[in-house]
Amino acid sequence: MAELNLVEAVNAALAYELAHDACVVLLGEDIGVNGGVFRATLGLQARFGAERVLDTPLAETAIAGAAIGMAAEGLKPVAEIQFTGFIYPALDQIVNHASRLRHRTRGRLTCPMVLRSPYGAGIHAPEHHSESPEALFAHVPGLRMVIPSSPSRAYGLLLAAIRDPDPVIFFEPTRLYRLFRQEVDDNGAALPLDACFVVREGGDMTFVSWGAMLRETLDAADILAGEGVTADVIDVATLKPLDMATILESVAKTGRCVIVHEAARSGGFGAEIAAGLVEHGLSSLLAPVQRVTGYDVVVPLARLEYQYLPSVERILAAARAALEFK
Amino acid sequence: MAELNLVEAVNAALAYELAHDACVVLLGEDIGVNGGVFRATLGLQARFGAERVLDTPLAETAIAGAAIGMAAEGLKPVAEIQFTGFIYPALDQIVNHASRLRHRTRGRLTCPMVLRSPYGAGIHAPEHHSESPEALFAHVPGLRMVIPSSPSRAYGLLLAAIRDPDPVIFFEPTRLYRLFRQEVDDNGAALPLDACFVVREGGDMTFVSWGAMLRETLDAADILAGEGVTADVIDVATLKPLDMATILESVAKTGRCVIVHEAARSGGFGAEIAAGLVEHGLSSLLAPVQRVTGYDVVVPLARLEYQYLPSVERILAAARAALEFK
Amino acid sequence: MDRPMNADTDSQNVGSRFLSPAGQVLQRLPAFAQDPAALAPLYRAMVLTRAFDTRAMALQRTGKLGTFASSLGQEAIGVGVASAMLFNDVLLPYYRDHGAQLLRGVTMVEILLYWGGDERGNDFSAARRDFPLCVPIASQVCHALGVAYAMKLRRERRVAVCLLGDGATSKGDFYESMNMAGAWRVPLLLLINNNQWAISAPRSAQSAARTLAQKALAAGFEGIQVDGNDVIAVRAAVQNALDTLRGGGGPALIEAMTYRLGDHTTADDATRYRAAEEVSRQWQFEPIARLRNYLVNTGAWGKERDEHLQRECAEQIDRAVDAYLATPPPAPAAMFDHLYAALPAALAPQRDSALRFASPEDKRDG
Amino acid sequence: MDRPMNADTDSQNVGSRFLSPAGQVLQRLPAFAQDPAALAPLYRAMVLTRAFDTRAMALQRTGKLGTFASSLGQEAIGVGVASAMLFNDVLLPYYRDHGAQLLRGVTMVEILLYWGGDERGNDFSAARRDFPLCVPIASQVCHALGVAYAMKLRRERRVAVCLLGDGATSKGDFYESMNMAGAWRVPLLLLINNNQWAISAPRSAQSAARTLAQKALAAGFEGIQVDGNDVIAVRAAVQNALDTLRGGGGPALIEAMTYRLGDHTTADDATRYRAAEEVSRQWQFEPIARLRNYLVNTGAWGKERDEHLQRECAEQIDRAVDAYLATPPPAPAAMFDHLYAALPAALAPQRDSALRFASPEDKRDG
Ligand SMILES: Cc1ncc(C[n+]2csc(CCOP(=O)(O)OP(=O)(O)O)c2C)c(N)n1
Ligand SMILES: Cc1ncc(C[n+]2csc(CCOP(=O)(O)OP(=O)(O)O)c2C)c(N)n1
Ligand SMILES: [Mg+2]
Ligand SMILES: [Mg+2]
Repeated sequence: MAELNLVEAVNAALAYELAHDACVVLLGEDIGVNGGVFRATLGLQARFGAERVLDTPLAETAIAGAAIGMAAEGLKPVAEIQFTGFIYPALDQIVNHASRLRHRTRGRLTCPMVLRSPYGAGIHAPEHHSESPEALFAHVPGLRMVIPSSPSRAYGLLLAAIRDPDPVIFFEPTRLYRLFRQEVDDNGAALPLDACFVVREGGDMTFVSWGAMLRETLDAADILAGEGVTADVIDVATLKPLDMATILESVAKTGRCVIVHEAARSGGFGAEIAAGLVEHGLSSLLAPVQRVTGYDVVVPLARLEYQYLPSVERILAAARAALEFK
Repeated sequence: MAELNLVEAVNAALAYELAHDACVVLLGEDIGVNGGVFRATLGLQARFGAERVLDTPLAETAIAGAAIGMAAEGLKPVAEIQFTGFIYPALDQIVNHASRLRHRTRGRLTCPMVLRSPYGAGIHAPEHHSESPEALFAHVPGLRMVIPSSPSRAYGLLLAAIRDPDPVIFFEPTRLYRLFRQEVDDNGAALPLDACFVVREGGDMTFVSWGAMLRETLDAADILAGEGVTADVIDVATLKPLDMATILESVAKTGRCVIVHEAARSGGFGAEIAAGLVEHGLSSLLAPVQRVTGYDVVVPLARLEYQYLPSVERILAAARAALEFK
Repeated sequence: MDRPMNADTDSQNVGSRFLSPAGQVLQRLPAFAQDPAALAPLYRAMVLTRAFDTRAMALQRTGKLGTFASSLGQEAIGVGVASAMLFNDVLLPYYRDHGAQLLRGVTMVEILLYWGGDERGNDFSAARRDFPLCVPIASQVCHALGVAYAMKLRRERRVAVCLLGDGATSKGDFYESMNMAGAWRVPLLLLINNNQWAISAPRSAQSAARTLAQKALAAGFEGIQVDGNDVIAVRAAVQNALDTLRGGGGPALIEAMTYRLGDHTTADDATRYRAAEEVSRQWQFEPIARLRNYLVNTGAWGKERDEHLQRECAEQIDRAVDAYLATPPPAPAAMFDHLYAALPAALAPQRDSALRFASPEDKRDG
Repeated sequence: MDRPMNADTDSQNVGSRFLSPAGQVLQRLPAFAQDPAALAPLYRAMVLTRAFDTRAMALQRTGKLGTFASSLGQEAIGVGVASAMLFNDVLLPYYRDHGAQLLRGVTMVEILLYWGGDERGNDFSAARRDFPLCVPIASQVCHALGVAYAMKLRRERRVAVCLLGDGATSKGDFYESMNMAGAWRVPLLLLINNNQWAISAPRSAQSAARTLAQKALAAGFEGIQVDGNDVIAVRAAVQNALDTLRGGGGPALIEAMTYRLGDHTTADDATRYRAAEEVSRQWQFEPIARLRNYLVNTGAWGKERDEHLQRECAEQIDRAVDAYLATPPPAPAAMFDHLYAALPAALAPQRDSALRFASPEDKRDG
């Protein structure tokens, strides 16, 4: 067992699968010699060759589309989009093709590809480097949308994503890449892609979150615990298809739910969870479901980005409102 | 006053604004000589010249991006994407630029453009011609997302969209283009872009819908009315920014709400409305909020598309469940 | 710099050509075409394609088929391309390429099912690795790049053949993939069906490039033009390109000059934007009469054989149409059952709902 | 076909050039450069750009600026371009173009604010119609097309000038816009800063095209190469192109051959992917020493003037840095107040929340 940070865990999962499955290839901008701008692919080209760890010209549409062609021909491509702000040119290929290839050919051609991308704000990066568009992908039938929130979940979920027979969008929170380390057993064990993770159990309320925001959410839960209030904390991890059952079960117990995500609120994926609660869990709700999210604004440049990001204070305020609601 | 169908109303609004504002230009594939594949721009090139009604090469990224440049330089471009299934290559320009130009330049440069696109299923069109991706745009800060559901609202909302100083995505339900006619006064009067329309009033429940699905929703309301159950029917019209106040007001009165949309359910815009209800209207809810939507699948080709689309039966079943809930 | 004119397929500027519009031999024929009798299968395939087109249009007009894109006048392209490919190669067609598909072994029933609104039409019983028809313009070029890369990585001698229209050459997907293919030197043939129109946009409005072939220069390789109404020229150029690709040569691009004699699709009315004279003039150059004239001149073909062929095609098409019309609609559950390898738990209730509300009638209020 | 090599900016293949790397005159100088003294402003602008770059890097290293993209070695491009433009033209830069911006009247404080994470840096006090720096590669080319179209529609004699990198030429946005610009014959100049690298991707891996200039052929016009380390050559080519554009000529493309002497940005470490020798060799060709040598040879410049200029630049930069560092952060409400022309009612509660939870400290746990 090694102590890995999140980006090292990504690297370990990629290396494991490259070593164990000859069909796996990586492609993307600067992922080869340079090892990726975040070093997620460090050393992989040297180890597995430039034909399997492939530097591409600068063209996101072709990266995504070529991955679809590779996948249909039996490879298992893992494509990297350098930052999620540059993923939009890939969207057409993902929505109109990757998500549909199995369906439209009745399974004759399939698309076992992964599209990885560092995402989220909080590292004082330049413009267009702080986006959280997971809701766009979580709305597209035929995709899986996966977001790890820790090194060990990054390792296990990425392995699962590569092995999955269908296309998986895999967002890696840049803010967590080097924030902390965790024991990760590099044993090739995958995690399930159809389950939320209950990362803490409590009885008084339910927190639901994913990605980097799980940190602030857990901090808030800690503070509440110090006040004698215990919370379930759920890491959604796989947004699509969503394991709503686990969330409903928790809220059936607690009656109070706060959803925390970094993306803009309106039409964010938190809305889907809140909608699921009011559709299937209304009678157990003791308080309005609160969403603590990024505001419905463009993610500001560095000097205001932490005014945009949900803070522990905002989460606590929402939690208290939920707890105090009669 | 003339009896216009929806596509004629679109044409009338475009003609009105071309005639009254020299800054307005139209651009898109086949919109000139051919008058658009749905004839939405019929006769406009002949009347206003090929420099203002501009046939473009086949390139959606450049169409959207060029519109941004035109808008920043003081024109008011109205760009057409031939079908919404082909809008994804334009998304990068819309998300990364159109929606942000004002914000990132502190108002120095602005983007008063409209992106029109025929959308939705139900006309037995070929593959990729039946999409409803409004939720993607409704999640993007800085945009307006507008969908008319009748000729008169198409006319007034499109005028408002062209006059709006910010970028507006305007989806026109193809299924309604020629389905019915309505008196439309071609007087240049715009409708508000920040309000839902209560198209029918009742006391027992609330229907919320938009676009073509408003038809089935009204049919369902009719049937219920025949049974003595009266409903508010709300045409959302402008999904972003959302006039949640009108919806909350209605549900405060009725306590029961059914949301109907054509797009896939998961992460669809109905989720945002349901979330708004459970956040701000929980105490008035007498029943779970129901969503009647397209399934979370690829819109099927013609032979199954009406199995996919919400039917009056499905809406009625949801309404009855809401009404009977104790 | 001159604005390009919509090329007249009569002009000298149609690239490599073996048969004149009247069917005269213009230069030494390639090996495969030395024996006129050996050309009969190509002729047959073009005739079948046109007969199929005609029937499909009739089905559409009578409400028995959805929107359909005929390949009228462009039959030499699909036939020229597919006849030069090997079984194990991969075809990535666009929506006007059922001619090529037929030669690849896709059945008429499958093609009709697809245009009739049934995804089962894409589950080809043969040609299992070929891609289905592609509607989003030029998006298939990216897939072709990936397919070709996979072939190269595995050191196979297979090739990917991607078809696209003249309008498609304006799109970023085409260019990005062509550029990457050039940088990676993958076994990819791009074949442009330059039928002079993209719906109502004439070739001249699509790009100021003198030729579409020269667009390959932007990706570092050469493109060539061929007379796309001369099936011998198309096949020869494709065969030549595929030989080079199998030998490890980089990508290739062929611009086949032809003309869309029909409407864009059954949903289009081309009289709105182009002159009837232009179309009737172009009828002189169409590929089927051209090859027939040659074959008849050489004595390898005659009226009787032609009538027999027409009957044969009609019968084959009859059988396919019957089978198509007899195919019941897909079960509603099919919407769910092919989306993922296994149905996610989250979708099960929706699938149940679809079955509960499944309506037997096909509502068409649109 | 040969794979292109990463061009050595020493070689003969850098296109049009007036000064040798050593500052020798190679051909008759253009009119604007006849009087050496008239070149001093160009020299000054390049020196200022480099001094500004150096200071910005230092600010970044000490945590007072965000990620920054230096233009080290490429100063002749921004200066050559901007000095040939008229005030009313529109510049559409990418992120490495503060050199051009400075000449356009964008202030150093504004540039620092932008890279320091403050949108107010894009609210240029001068150059009000110029676009801000553009980060999504090649996306600005589409805007430039639209800007140029607006100029053409209004029968103005203005032009749009769009800068982009060698990597950007692989992207669909570049190609789609270039193609449309060719079809529409708009007054657009595309200027490629070919600094041989796109982060770690060398020019040779980016495209098999022998030159990037030839990519314009795909859009129906001609591209030219110039020595991008020779400010006279850049300015002459740009001036020439702009004259043509103002006269109604179609779009133009210039590939300026140069070299990125520094890291891609402050977040990059170029030693990971390129040899130190390559970089030190390229230092011989950089634009500032070249012009200085020429000016010194002609007697128009000397050591004292140079020292004076350095001091002058340092003082100007000092003042800008002070003003930048003294600028308080934007108010949290700014997130909301510039999004739409008027704040939508739906956003008012969120704005209130932002004000309520506004935290004075700048948390950086990342
Ligand atoms: C990305 C995209 N945009 C628009 C369309 C609508 N459309 C369908 S066919 C067509 C013209 C294509 O012309 P061309 O590539 O020349 O092929 P042809 O139909 O002439 O064979 C257009 C604009 C589409 N299918 N895909
Ligand atoms: C669409 C997009 N993809 C990826 C990136 C990340 N990125 C930033 S700069 C760069 C390389 C650009 O190279 P080039 O165009 O040659 O310009 P240079 O930096 O060399 O001046 C990349 C890949 C981006 N900004 N935009
Ligand atoms: Mg065509
Ligand atoms: Mg570069």
